[in-house]
Amino acid sequence: MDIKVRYFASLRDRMGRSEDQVSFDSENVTVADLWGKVSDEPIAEKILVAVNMEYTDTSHQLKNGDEVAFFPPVTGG
Amino acid sequence: MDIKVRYFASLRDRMGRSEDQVSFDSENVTVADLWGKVSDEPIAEKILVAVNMEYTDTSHQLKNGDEVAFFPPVTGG
Amino acid sequence: MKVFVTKEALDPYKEVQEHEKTLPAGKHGGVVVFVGAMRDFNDGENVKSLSLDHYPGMTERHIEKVCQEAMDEWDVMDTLVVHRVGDMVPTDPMVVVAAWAAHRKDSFDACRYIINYLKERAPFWKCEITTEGNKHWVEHNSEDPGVSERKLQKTA
Amino acid sequence: MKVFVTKEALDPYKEVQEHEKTLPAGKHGGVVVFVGAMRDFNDGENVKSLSLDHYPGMTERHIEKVCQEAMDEWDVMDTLVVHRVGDMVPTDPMVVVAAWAAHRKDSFDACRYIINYLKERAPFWKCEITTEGNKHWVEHNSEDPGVSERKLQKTA
Repeated sequence: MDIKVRYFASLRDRMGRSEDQVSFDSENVTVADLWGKVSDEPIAEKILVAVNMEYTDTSHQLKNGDEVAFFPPVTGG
Repeated sequence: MDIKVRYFASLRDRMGRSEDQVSFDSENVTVADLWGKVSDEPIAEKILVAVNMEYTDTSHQLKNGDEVAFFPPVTGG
Repeated sequence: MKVFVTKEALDPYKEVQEHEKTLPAGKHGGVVVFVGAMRDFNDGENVKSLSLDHYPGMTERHIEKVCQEAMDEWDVMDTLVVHRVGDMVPTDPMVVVAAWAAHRKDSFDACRYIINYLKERAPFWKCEITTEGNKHWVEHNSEDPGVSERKLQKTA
Repeated sequence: MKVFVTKEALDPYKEVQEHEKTLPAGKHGGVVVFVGAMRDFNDGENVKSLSLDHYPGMTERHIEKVCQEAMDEWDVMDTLVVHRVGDMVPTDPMVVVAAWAAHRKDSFDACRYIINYLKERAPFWKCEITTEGNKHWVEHNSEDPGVSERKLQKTA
């Protein structure tokens, strides 16, 4: 299962990169599992998650080809 | 005591004129007295009154040189 | 605060931009602008043209009062009202209200207050000419229930 | 409904006027326009310039959702949102929201809803460069308490 991961704003600065491509052998993977693979630190409480551009949470079950984004609270407008 | 009277909108049409100059011998004159001098009909309940461009009511005591306006509810904007 | 009444065609966004040039740069975070246009219908009849009567002097004075009340109530940097009078046709802009503030909530509240109380208190009278050639004075304005409720709450 | 995000300088009133030309003439009684400009201060620090990051695709989708919610809730003819991204300086307009309706209450409610929920949900992130040369990501937006209360009431 292949997942594209994107980081924005202060989180991108902290990760030192704007995206990752992550592969899993298992089909049973959540957003929390994905985070564990891209970072050694626990995910900050305020960090937001989107899967395929819809807001969701870390319990979300992923499927092949999903695009997952992690970012801090939004500050537009 | 000389009073300038002005009428606006549908009331001007009904009066058939846009203003009057009215003189009183007495100094003890209210807006209601003034209306009695310019019209034979009772003043309609919805008609608004302004003296010197401030809203008031028919019990308002007039003084020499006042400008009194009668008009229907406003419908601007 | 700028308030004026004009018989000339109204270019609302030009008025807003011109007035904004007189404000200190970079200090306001937002402006809320209301533009009221003449519609081609009112209470079911087709309106061909409209003539707006006013009471010169009293009209400006009461718009200024409403703007001052808004500036006293909310943290507003400046306000603008330009109101057209005389003869106009459907789609003509009739009034523009703008309120500049550091925070958008103040801009929204002030702009809405001004247009609502202007409509309630400033002496203007609409006379509509219908497509059938009938001329009639508009008897009452449509309400903004949100603000009426608010006023009741405030005075209660 | 028109929503777009651009790196170009934003001429908010031109966007509003261009979009208004696409609407049926004489049917709307009013438009409420909010223009959010970049201020030269935030939380006490002097801001020299600002860079606005976004998530192409997700940003537009969520602005469209907010506009659709406003059109479902109020009797609105059309809405427009143009949001600038990238680098800008104080006084640059950053966002314009417009809502056209037959009655002004719907225009006000819809415009305010859109800017508030756009700010809450559309993925944009402000990065400020201060006059001292410090770069920092803005951590949270200022609130519009009027709307937060409203939302609580609605969901209660």
